Amino acid sequence: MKFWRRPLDIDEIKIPKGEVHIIKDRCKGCGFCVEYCPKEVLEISEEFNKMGYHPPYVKNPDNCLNCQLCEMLCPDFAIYCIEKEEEGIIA
Amino acid sequence: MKANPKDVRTGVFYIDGDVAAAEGALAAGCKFLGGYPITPSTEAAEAFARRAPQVGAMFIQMEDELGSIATVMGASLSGQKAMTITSGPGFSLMMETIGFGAMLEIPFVIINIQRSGPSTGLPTRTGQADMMQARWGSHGEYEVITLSPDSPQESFDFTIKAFNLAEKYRAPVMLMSDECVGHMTEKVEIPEADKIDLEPRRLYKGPKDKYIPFKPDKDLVPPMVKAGEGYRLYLSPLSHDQRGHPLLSQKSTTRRIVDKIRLNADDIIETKEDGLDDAEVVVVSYGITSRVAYRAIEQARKSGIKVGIFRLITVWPFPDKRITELAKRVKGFVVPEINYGQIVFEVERCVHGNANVVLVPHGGGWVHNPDDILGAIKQIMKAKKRYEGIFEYKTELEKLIFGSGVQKK
Amino acid sequence: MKNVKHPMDFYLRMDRMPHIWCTGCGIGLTATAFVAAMEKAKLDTNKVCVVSGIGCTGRFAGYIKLDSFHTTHGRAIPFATGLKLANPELKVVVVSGDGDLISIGGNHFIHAARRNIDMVVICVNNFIYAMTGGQVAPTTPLTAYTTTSPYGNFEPPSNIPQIAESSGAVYVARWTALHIRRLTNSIFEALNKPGFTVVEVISPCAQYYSRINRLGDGLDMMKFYHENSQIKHWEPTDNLYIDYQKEIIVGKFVDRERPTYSESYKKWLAE
Amino acid sequence: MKTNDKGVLTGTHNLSGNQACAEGALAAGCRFLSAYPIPPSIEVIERFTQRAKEVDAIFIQMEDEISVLAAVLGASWAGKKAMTVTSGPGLSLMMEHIGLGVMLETPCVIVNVQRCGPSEGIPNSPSQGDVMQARWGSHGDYEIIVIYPNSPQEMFTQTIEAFNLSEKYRTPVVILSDESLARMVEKVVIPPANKIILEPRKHYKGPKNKYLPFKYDKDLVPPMVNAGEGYKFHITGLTHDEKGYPVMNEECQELNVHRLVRKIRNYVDNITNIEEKNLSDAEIVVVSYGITSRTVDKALKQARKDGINVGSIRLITVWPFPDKEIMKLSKKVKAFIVPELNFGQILLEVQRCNYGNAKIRFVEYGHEEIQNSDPILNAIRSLTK
Repeated sequence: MKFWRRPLDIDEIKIPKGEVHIIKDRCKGCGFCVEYCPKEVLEISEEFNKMGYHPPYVKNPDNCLNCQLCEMLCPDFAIYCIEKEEEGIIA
Repeated sequence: MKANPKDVRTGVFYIDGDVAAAEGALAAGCKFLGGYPITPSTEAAEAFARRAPQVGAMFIQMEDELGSIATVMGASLSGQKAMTITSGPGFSLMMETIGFGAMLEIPFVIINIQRSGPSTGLPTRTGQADMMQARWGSHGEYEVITLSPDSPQESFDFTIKAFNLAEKYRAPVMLMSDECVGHMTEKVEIPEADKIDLEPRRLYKGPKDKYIPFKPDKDLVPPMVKAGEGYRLYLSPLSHDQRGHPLLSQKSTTRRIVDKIRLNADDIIETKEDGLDDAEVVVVSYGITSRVAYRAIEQARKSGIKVGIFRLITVWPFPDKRITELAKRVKGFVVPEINYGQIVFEVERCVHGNANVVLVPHGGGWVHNPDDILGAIKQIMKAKKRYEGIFEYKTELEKLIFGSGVQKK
Repeated sequence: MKNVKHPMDFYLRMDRMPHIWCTGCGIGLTATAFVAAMEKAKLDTNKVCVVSGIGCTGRFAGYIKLDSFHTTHGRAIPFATGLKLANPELKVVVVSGDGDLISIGGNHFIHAARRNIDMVVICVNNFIYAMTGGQVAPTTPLTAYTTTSPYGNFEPPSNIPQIAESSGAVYVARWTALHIRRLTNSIFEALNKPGFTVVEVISPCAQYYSRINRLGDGLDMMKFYHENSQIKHWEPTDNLYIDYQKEIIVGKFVDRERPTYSESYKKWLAE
Repeated sequence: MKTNDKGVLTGTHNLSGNQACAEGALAAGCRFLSAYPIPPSIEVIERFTQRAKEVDAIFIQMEDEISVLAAVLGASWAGKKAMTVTSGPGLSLMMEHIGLGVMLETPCVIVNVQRCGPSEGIPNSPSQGDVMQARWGSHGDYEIIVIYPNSPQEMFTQTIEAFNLSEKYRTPVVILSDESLARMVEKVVIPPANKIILEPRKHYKGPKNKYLPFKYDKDLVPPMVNAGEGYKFHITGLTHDEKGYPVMNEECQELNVHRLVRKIRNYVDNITNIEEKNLSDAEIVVVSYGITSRTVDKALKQARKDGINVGSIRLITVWPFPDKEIMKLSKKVKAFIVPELNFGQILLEVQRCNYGNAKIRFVEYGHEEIQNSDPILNAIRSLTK
């Protein structure tokens, strides 16, 4: 990330990293998570789940910042984020 | 009076019972439907809503069933033929206003597409458990007329019949259909308008200042006027005298409300009999169950048992006399119902202990297995003695759930 | 699948999943928001009851693992009233649809708000009766098609926040299903506020409302909300009518203090 | 279980039927009344609210009768004994929730002070026109218990009994009264609290995580828990399985309806409460219930003086109907007389259970002549001619 001025607390701020988990068989393929992921982590996959929908898959796992918007926007409780154990990258 | 050709969609159609009922209502000249969506009756309301503007009818979806039946009362008093369509829970909500309609002798039709109950039950599955409710559901004393169709064609025909009876007797008439008939798609022939006989409203014809709202004719039914014709009507659901003014005495019009149906019962009652001449066992059925019963009867006849069917087309008023008459010469009655015993009590009452009565109960959701009805027929043939009370036949389904073992009431 | 556990599973009846709501429906999102708000509020889950009426949203109670009641059409609020008054320790949440709460249950809605009975009412407004197959609802916008308004709706719709405010609700907010975090926050605030609190959730109905009106699927509806909803906190509630496919004003409109029914009752008896 | 002392107003009082009903409810431990004012039931509400403060009971006047019963069901699930009072039109509005009460197997008591119908009818006149409605009024198949006392004293005791039955069988119980009984003032003896026996709620006792809301015991009645006790249960008015979850199949529907019906029908003998008089040698039996039964005694005395062997049977529980007793009697006696303040409702039931054995004479009362025993006496005399 580029800054015009170097923020004073930049050493203390860590950008969190998230890990997206998809419970494929709960998904009904509405596409909300894919559409509204701010970092374009997800994409609809080609595979079918047991209900015949196309669940999303994690396309760009490294982009995830653990904002949990996908978790909140899932009507089927099929996706969730957990914070990665490892240290976030300092800008 | 004949139907108006504009209202009748003549032709042969492949439609379900709900839509057929809506077409029947339109053909009968119904110009007002106050409804509220409830599964499984919505198809009828939707069909009516689509066709309404074409024939100058009015459809309004009210905020609840209490509202929808009340609009029907108003619409009918303003001179239009009016009806509402509902199912079990909605029917329960309408109870208070049904009494209101009976009290003010407002002609109206309720189509009840029955579903499984009690309470919310199985909204998308069939049932016949509102039959007693139709007769006894509102407080106080009144009488109603109910019709029970068993096919989409009958849904159409009986809806017209219902309107005719409502106009003739100024009483609540109910078409007690069920989910199975409502959602069954079959051929329905809608005849030409001049083949459909309609009962016109009994309009008052005398001089304006002599009009007395509840002064009955010879058949105990008073003629009517429309609101807005200058009669300055006053109608009150309190017990009233012939003028419609509150009268605090039971000897008011209340007795006549009951009598006009009871004394005209022979004209109202319609039944269908098949193979009763030599029958030893009679299957009493109504609505969708009669279609299932035919299968059982076929099988029984094949195995040499003489069985006939007695089908109730008007369930209320109940054909007391005919059942009593039959009871004297048959061994027993089999009453299959999609409930745990309602009309069977009426049969038991009219039999006066002269024959056995076997109930084939069904909790609801599906129709009977014809084998159960056949089993009940055989049960009567086997019986050596008169049962104490109603014999409740244990169906295969009951055995499956609770194990076998005879249970008697 | 059995081993995977979603963090919200604690609040859900997992033996009933998947739920009945269609693809792209907003009721599931309301459930997510409710669960998230519950997590945040840290209430004693043994003391929270969910009451629903009939309809698509009526099934809400069946999926939330709290004491949950699926009652009759329109009567969720009076049932909840009984629960609350007979055991004031309970926190009662009514979640139901627009038809259930505003049409058949409209009278109860008004009177519970007037009495200021301590309950949270979450009204999922999808503009249509979806469970019965797409009939006109008290909230259906003008000109929208439904199966019982096949020539377009001509009845002006109800304005739920305005009804709530004028009847006496102490907290009124409206969000679309897309404003999930703000919605969660509003439910959280409502859970913590004593009195009759109302949160209206504008929800896509992908199977009936948008299909009959040819508005695309759930995602298209969400995109529409994204482009056409405006956050205006404290907007006077008489401006909140929703026109067909026009701007939707969302936000928190009312937050005020009134003594609740139970408080008044106690005070009255003490005197 | 004994009642708590505060609710029991031990002593001898002069109370009207309505007041006795309120006292009975309080003595039975009812602490929640929800109602909508409708004559002639208002005195119950008044009495209850006057006493509400001392016994810490809750009264709420809801916006209509529909919400009234919904609130009662809610209160019952929150653990309170709850009831409502109404009259004909109100009962008609409650019909949908009676069905919900039956389906959710919720103990509660509904008092219906009958007035003349149909519709508004005559608000301040006695009637017995709702007897069939109380049994059949809601849609779907169910059984219900209906009690009809005939004096303020009995109003008190039977209200307690109604609560006991509703807890025991987990079903709504309807108490029928009528305008005449409601406003009749008589001596009511309220016993000390330790003499009043109450049926406790059938509470679940097993481990918390094993609780299933509709897993029934041998008597077909499932044990119950209250909201807020941490069971996190779900109940629905849809056809449900043991867990209380909706299930859409034939077996489940059969199981539900079967059990709802059988849990009453199988125990008819335990529930039925009838009062018999002079039946041993009776040739003519008067079958009566509620307010009309009060005129019977005088007629019986007079008829006995005339040398006619008459007896009487009084239905205290009208539903479930005592089929067996009437059937047995019908073989013994020559005739039944059924006096009613309607156009023939229980008459139909007597006809049904009579099996053509005895003659049946209907005595139709008008509400003006309710104090008069002549119509019954005339019927008795006409049968002996």
